[in-house]
Amino acid sequence: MARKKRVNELGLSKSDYAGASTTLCAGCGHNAIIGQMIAACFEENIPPEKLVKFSGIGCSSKAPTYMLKRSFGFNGLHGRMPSLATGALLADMSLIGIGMSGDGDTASIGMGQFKHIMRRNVPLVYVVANNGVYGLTKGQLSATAEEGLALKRQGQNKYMPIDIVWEALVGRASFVARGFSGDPKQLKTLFKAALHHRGTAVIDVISPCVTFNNMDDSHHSYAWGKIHEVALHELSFVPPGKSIKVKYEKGETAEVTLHDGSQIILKKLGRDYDPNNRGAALQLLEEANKKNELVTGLIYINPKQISIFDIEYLPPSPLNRVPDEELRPSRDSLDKVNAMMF
Amino acid sequence: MARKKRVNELGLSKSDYAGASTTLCAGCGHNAIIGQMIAACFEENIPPEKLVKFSGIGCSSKAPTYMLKRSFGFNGLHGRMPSLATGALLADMSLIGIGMSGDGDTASIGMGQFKHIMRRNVPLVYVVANNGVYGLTKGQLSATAEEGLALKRQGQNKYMPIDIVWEALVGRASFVARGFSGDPKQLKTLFKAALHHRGTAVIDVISPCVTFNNMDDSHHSYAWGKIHEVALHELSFVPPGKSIKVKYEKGETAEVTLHDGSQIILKKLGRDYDPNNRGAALQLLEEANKKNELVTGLIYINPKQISIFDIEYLPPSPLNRVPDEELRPSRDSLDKVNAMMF
Amino acid sequence: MTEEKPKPGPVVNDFSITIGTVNGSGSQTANTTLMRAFFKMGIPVSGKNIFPSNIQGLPTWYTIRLSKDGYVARSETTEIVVAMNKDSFQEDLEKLIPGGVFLYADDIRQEVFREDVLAFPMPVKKIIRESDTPRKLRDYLNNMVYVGILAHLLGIEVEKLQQALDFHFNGKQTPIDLNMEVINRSMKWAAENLEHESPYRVEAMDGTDDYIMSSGNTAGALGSIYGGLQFAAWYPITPATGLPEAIMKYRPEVQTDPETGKYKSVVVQAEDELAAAGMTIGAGWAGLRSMTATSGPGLSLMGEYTSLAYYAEVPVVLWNVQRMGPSTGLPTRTSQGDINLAHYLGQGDTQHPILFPGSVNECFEFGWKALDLAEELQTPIMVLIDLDLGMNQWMTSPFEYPDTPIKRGKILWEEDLENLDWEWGRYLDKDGDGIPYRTVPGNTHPKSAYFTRGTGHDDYANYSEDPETWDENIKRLNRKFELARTLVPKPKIHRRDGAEIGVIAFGSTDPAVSEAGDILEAAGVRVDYLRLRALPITTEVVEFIQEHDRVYVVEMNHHGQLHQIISQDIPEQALKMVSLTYNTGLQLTADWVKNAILTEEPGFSEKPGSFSD
Amino acid sequence: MTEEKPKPGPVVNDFSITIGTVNGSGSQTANTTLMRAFFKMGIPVSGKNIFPSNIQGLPTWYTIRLSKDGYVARSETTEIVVAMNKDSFQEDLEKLIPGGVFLYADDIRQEVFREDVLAFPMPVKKIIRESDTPRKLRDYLNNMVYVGILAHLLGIEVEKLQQALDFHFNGKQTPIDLNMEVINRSMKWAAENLEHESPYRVEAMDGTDDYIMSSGNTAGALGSIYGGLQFAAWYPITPATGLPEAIMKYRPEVQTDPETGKYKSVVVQAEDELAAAGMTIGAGWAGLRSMTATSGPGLSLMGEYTSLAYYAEVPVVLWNVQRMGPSTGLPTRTSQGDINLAHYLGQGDTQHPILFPGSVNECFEFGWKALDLAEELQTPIMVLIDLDLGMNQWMTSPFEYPDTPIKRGKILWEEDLENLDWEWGRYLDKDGDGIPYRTVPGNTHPKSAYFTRGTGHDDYANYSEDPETWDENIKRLNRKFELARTLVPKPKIHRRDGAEIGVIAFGSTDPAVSEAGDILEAAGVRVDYLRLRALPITTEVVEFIQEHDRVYVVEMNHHGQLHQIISQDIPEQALKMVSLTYNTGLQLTADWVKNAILTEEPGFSEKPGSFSD
Ligand SMILES: Cc1ncc(C[n+]2csc(CCOP(=O)(O)OP(=O)(O)O)c2C)c(N)n1
Ligand SMILES: Cc1ncc(C[n+]2csc(CCOP(=O)(O)OP(=O)(O)O)c2C)c(N)n1
Ligand code: SF4
Ligand code: SF4
Ligand SMILES: [Mg+2]
Ligand SMILES: [Mg+2]
Repeated sequence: MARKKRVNELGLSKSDYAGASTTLCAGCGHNAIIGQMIAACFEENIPPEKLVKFSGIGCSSKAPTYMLKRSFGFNGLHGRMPSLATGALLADMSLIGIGMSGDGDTASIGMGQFKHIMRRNVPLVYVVANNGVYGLTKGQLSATAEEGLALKRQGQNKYMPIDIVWEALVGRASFVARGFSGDPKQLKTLFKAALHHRGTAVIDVISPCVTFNNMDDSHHSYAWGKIHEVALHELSFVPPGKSIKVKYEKGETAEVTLHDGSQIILKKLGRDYDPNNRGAALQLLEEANKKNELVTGLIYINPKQISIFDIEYLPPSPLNRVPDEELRPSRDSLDKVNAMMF
Repeated sequence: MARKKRVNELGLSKSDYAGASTTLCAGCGHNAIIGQMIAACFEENIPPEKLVKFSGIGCSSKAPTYMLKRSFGFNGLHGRMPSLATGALLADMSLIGIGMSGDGDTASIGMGQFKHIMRRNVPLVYVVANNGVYGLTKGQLSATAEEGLALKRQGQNKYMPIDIVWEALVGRASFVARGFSGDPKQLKTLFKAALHHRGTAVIDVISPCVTFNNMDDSHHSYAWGKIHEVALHELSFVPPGKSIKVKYEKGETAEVTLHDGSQIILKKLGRDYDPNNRGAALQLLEEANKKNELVTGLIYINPKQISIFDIEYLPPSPLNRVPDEELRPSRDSLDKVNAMMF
Repeated sequence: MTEEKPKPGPVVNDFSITIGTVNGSGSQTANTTLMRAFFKMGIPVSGKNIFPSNIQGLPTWYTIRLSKDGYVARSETTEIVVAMNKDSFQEDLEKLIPGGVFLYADDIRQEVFREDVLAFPMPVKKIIRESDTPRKLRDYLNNMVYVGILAHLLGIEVEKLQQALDFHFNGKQTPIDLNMEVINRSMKWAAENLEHESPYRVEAMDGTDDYIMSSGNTAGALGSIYGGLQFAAWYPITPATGLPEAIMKYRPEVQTDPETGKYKSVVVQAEDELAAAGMTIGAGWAGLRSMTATSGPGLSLMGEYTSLAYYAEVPVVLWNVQRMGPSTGLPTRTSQGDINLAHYLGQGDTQHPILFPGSVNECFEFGWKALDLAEELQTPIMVLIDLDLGMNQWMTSPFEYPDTPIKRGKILWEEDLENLDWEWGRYLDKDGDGIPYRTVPGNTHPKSAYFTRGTGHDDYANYSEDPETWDENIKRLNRKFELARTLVPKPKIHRRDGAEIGVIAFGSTDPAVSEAGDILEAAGVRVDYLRLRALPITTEVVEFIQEHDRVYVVEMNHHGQLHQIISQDIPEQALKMVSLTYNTGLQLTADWVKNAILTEEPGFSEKPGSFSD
Repeated sequence: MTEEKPKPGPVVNDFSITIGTVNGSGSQTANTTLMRAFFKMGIPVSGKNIFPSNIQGLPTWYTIRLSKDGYVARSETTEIVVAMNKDSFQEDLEKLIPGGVFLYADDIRQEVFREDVLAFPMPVKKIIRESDTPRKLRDYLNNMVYVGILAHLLGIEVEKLQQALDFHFNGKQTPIDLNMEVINRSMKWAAENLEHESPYRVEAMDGTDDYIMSSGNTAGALGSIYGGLQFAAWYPITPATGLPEAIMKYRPEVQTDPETGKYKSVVVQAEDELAAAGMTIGAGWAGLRSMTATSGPGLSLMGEYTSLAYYAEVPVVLWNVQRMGPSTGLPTRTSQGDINLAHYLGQGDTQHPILFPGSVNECFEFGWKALDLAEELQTPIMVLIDLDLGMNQWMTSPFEYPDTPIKRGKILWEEDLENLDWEWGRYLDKDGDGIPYRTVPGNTHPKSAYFTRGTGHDDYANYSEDPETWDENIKRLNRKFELARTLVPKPKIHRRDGAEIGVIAFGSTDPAVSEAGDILEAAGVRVDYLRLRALPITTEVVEFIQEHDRVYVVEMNHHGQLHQIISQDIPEQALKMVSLTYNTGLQLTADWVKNAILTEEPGFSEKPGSFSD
């Protein structure tokens, strides 16, 4: 790499975005997520102090420790990262939230909070590192495991899988994507777009657990993903104020413009796919699930969907910096209140 | 009514299916649900002793008290009826479970359990009495309330609604229907079919709260439902071993046969609709939601989907009647176990 | 239940009225109007709503006690009964003391089976029919009939009723007029038709000057707002719902930014209590003054998150408006049964300070103080009240503006970090008081960021499983708890000359216990009374117990939870303490307290009423 | 940490080995193989795994204690250290006693900075390279090298290692052979190359005859199965996961119906602990012998449902395999910090019996007894163990077949109801012992059905908000609790002639406390030892405390939770009790107990090691 590439526009090097060194298993899909998230934040020139990390509990939820050491982080409770993030992000709406979760964390114990953060459209890059298994507790079946998956000590999965993307779609998330740890390039672009999205950006990342669920025929393994991945489009991201570098043929691409003026460029691959159409996305998923296709890419986006930041009637400066004098209503107002009582 | 109609094939009268007298508000939609459930059980000749009632907490969840007094019932915790029912029903698989819930109960605090009972396909008639509001706690917005709904003391709903039917569809429930308390006839038929279904039968019943959310323009009011209801088909139900009474034109109807041989007859109304196609159902919902249509009827069914009763490796006779002698493994087997230890 | 025969005769400003109605019938308007009218006449008054967990159609009672001497506890006796509900007619009639007044709707076709009472049938339907009330509102206005008849019988000033209705309907003329019309008609009817005179009368006095009326929930909400509340997440649950609803109601009035017109706070209705806890803790962690309010079942669900907040040292306030448990219990009845739950909430060695407001006014005061304490101690602070204090309207002195500036505790911003001459660590006990310094997200100083977790960590917030590090950290947390002992509100002590025995109580039972003190004194037994206002107990509590021969701990739960907690905290005093518990869902009465104490006191032998051992 | 200088010299069957490795490297196989070989040689042995909350790559330790006298507690000293992990090399070396043996992998290029130890570098990589080990398995077999070298140094019988491997690999020849090959090669290398001799040796003895090895989790699972377990719902959580996993593992072996080939039980992995609790309670209600297993955070989440089960009187068993809290805490370290949580779990006045198995064998016994008790008392029964007892392998006498028939409590089926000469009501206390009769779904008798709720109800299960009815019912529930006092397992008491002081402990600390008793006796201090096996405390416990001048309550948590509970239960004895707590995440040692007691005892002045006040 050329020397000048080593700092970004803020003058920060990539190591300014690093975290503690990972203690995940060698080869764990989650490590790819960590790497691409670091790269996306670095390349997008986001000051680390403007990022806040949240997570639940699980190997996946340890990821925040291994990235962005200069950012605040909160490793909360199993399945209940969304509520934590909701409360915290309202304290300073200029911050960008990254939420790391796992499939157990989101689809089992966390299902309720997952659904409700989407309803509120809390701006958060919500990454589900989905390996179909409980890594940290050593290999139990998770709710996203495919029917029939057989794991050591657990036997066969007899229940139907929960599809995170599908759930996000009917949950009306304003940004729904799927990535694959074996496809880091696409992952990085998805992360970049999500970091610029004002709303809940759910990214379901198929992220193999090499220790407990990486058998070739497991739907969450590298081998399976490599074979079954169907990318919906080739993605590139144009930050706000920049212009598109590559020239495309007319009709070859579609653009989505985010609230801050940045753009996602979708280059057609095989099929025509419009990520603004939720009905089509639902149908696509149903078909893909039947055909065992691992559809990846930006599956749905609505950059205009109003977020909790817009909904709550808040002053523009961070709430957590309101000075003491302004926190307490005036003495006069209390007289008024007392008078309002009977 | 003619005298001979007053007992069913079991020689029971409808009052044998009644419960304590209702203490719900006069006109409450939930009262219609209670009435139709009583009628369905009575007409289907189900022995009350074979029915078990479950519920969460809410006005809706009080319903079990007001029906089927000769059946066991358990009024559990807010949002957590499904787990209770799952545990209890495995004790005697010959029982038919009826689960009563509300929209707050299912879509807010109960979202996780709602999703997971469907994954397991636990045979249960799962009725969500959906009024878009918290009745019992006096009128707070629920998660199914439409965007913009304004309630006294609560202000306007600013968040996106959760659609129970949509959630059930991607949750892969094997039976998904929507009814309306203002359409009791259809409701009764849906209940009958659900009582014969071996799997989780989710029935989202729009059931107006006359006290807190029955304004004409509220999406959960009688007035709104009357105007916006679009029935997918005209339903009738043929119990196992009976034959169809009415003759239909060819092509005019479709039939769905349930595991016990009973049949649901769907008579076409306006559009062609196939309740065996989940993808189409998803799309239908997206369109209906956009158009503010209240689609009712049997939206999806898969009578073949394997249920937890089939999955768990259980003996045919009720587990809760296993005699004491058989409960404890033999003395010999313990020697074997001790020998298995190091 | 009543043992002494009351003497009939003119009784002024010193009796109770029990009104039996059907819930959902609008009787609340009638009942609060009555109470407020008494209040405006200057008569000390209290009102208790005894209602079912239901929206419409079940029996509900409202008891109003007028007391010229200022006693506002529930009274065991009732001198006047208004029976509007056929289902509770008999029961209601039985409640009355001999010689009492029984008003009943004349369409209840049941026999007035007692002859020792003054019975007045009320032609409710007729009066309403003859009034201007539109047909569809008739059911709601029925109850105004007894207001009017009582006004005549007792001598309530009409303009005070008018004021009460003005307030209730927020000045909206149509409903006010409709109601007043029924009242006037009923008064007129009573004047013309009632033969007997009631022995009970009201007369204006000056017992409520400078008082206002409010509920504990409203006061708690306002107190929190005046404590600089910035974030509240909640999930509806009786009897706590009124607290966040009051925040939503009053915040536009007092918390609007004059420039932007925006509030400086967020209130989120969460999807359940687990999420409410998570949001509250997220906000507290990020530097907002943050709280939630719930009741027993909800607090149970908040246990795991509270354990995290305790260990990660996140300031948050949790209000628990107690109802009767276990389980769903009696959701609309009062109790003080969640003390253990709140004190120990969470797994592991958790322990939380609890504030016990004992009056509506104190709900306000502890509202802001709890937020201060939470940030000073960087830990969850519990505030426990109960349905009675939370939901009923009480007379109270007006809310007082906080007398200390807002305390934000040890928080470092950019410039603080810049000027530091020591190396900051999130959990470093620099000052030796157990309390570290914190930073919050948004702080752009490169040294400010740290990682928060519920797992073991060292002084610099790094992950650690080291045994000594763990142990040291837990010890520090417990030093904070000991520090809390010196910071929480001290008890209020009411002494009587020569008293050798003491009573400890807290919360909504204060009026009953105070009154019992007076009754006991009259009966020759002097008791000193300590009203506990917080846990952990302070030195004053220990001294109080030391000073007395016996100390009764009075509480509304079964196990005597406070008694247990104090006993284990000061085992050397444990044998002096006697646990007296009452736990029926009804509010405590002075009679019960008096009887319970006398039964235990050597030389007295009265039997207590309904004594929950 | 060690105060006395150990004497070097030949020490047989009485020393500890600490092995420092990297987790996820397969060291568990090596370590348990070593321990099992000692066991098969007849040497009393214990093994403790000290591991991180992580899957791969972080430091892990395993300590094996050999004790000819049968002491199986963790020892504070370690005589042999095996260092395989460069990250903990220094720390590991520091642990060793002077004169101890230090084996280390020779590719760790760090200085052996101590001169008072015998250091042996091990050519791990070289031996493996020269062995037949396939390339991809090399990393896993590295650890067999120290097994072989230790075998040579200590004199371990090779066939015992072989037996251990046979067992571990379930007879699968390939892995057994691969491992044995490395062991043999390493032994050979040691024999040829090691110059010094170890002062530590093992010799076959007969100290483990009739013993088996198992973990508490496995024993609890099996005990439950032999208690007729029919339903278990659970959610994965360390350190409890092993319990339900053992049910799944052993149930096909012993619970299969010979005719149908089907199990007579259901195990459901729930979506979280709230659901696990709900399912368990649903099943218990419907007449299945039902349980769940979790750890602190999960138990916190079960609070509301447990409160319902308590009030609705549903029999269920809740195992809590404790880990260190508060919050996520140290999820892979041991503690006894959830006693309060388990005892009071839920809102309102809840209180639950707790069983405290003190050995692996007792985990089995209390497994079935808990199910009996739950159905007899119709209430949730807690069983508390901890990570140490639950996850580590312990020597134990074989599991004993239950000596009493299954007790299903008061349950009525069709014919029972038919023959009843009184009117059954679900909550009617017919027998006066507080326990009513129940029916379960599926019962087709027309009188059998009733409605269960968490809200107030009368004897016939009808909804009720009546104050007296509520109070009576709560009193009945508390009578059941008093009855539990007579039904729970009584303590085990070990007396020494003339002892004036007593010690109370429970659970996994038993070996340390027992051993401390011997050490104290040798030091001239005689203690009687009561091992508590349940709450509420029984009369034996009260008598024990009465009989002694001072009673030390030893526990692994910070607040001395058991001490508090006993104190408040018998305040008249409270001042005699002294709370001794150790709470670092490591297992208790006899030395610690001895020191802690001597520090408190008049006339002794030793300082305790790591004393968690
Ligand atoms: C309340 C609670 N229950 C259980 C656990 C134990 N636990 C820790 S991580 C985990 C599952 C993690 O699975 P997943 O979210 O898929 O993450 P992965 O490790 O697979 O990345 C569980 C059950 C916990 N921490 N908290
Ligand atoms: C854990 C818990 N939180 C809150 C409550 C209070 N609560 C009772 S019913 C209810 C909502 C009921 O709404 P819904 O399910 O829609 O039923 P409806 O009354 O509208 O029929 C709530 C929040 C409770 N019972 N338990
Ligand atoms: S166990 Fe699985 S999920 Fe966890 S770090 Fe290892 S590979 Fe990743
Ligand atoms: S409040 Fe609403 S939901 Fe409840 S009973 Fe009344 S009408 Fe029905
Ligand atoms: Mg996973
Ligand atoms: Mg509702």
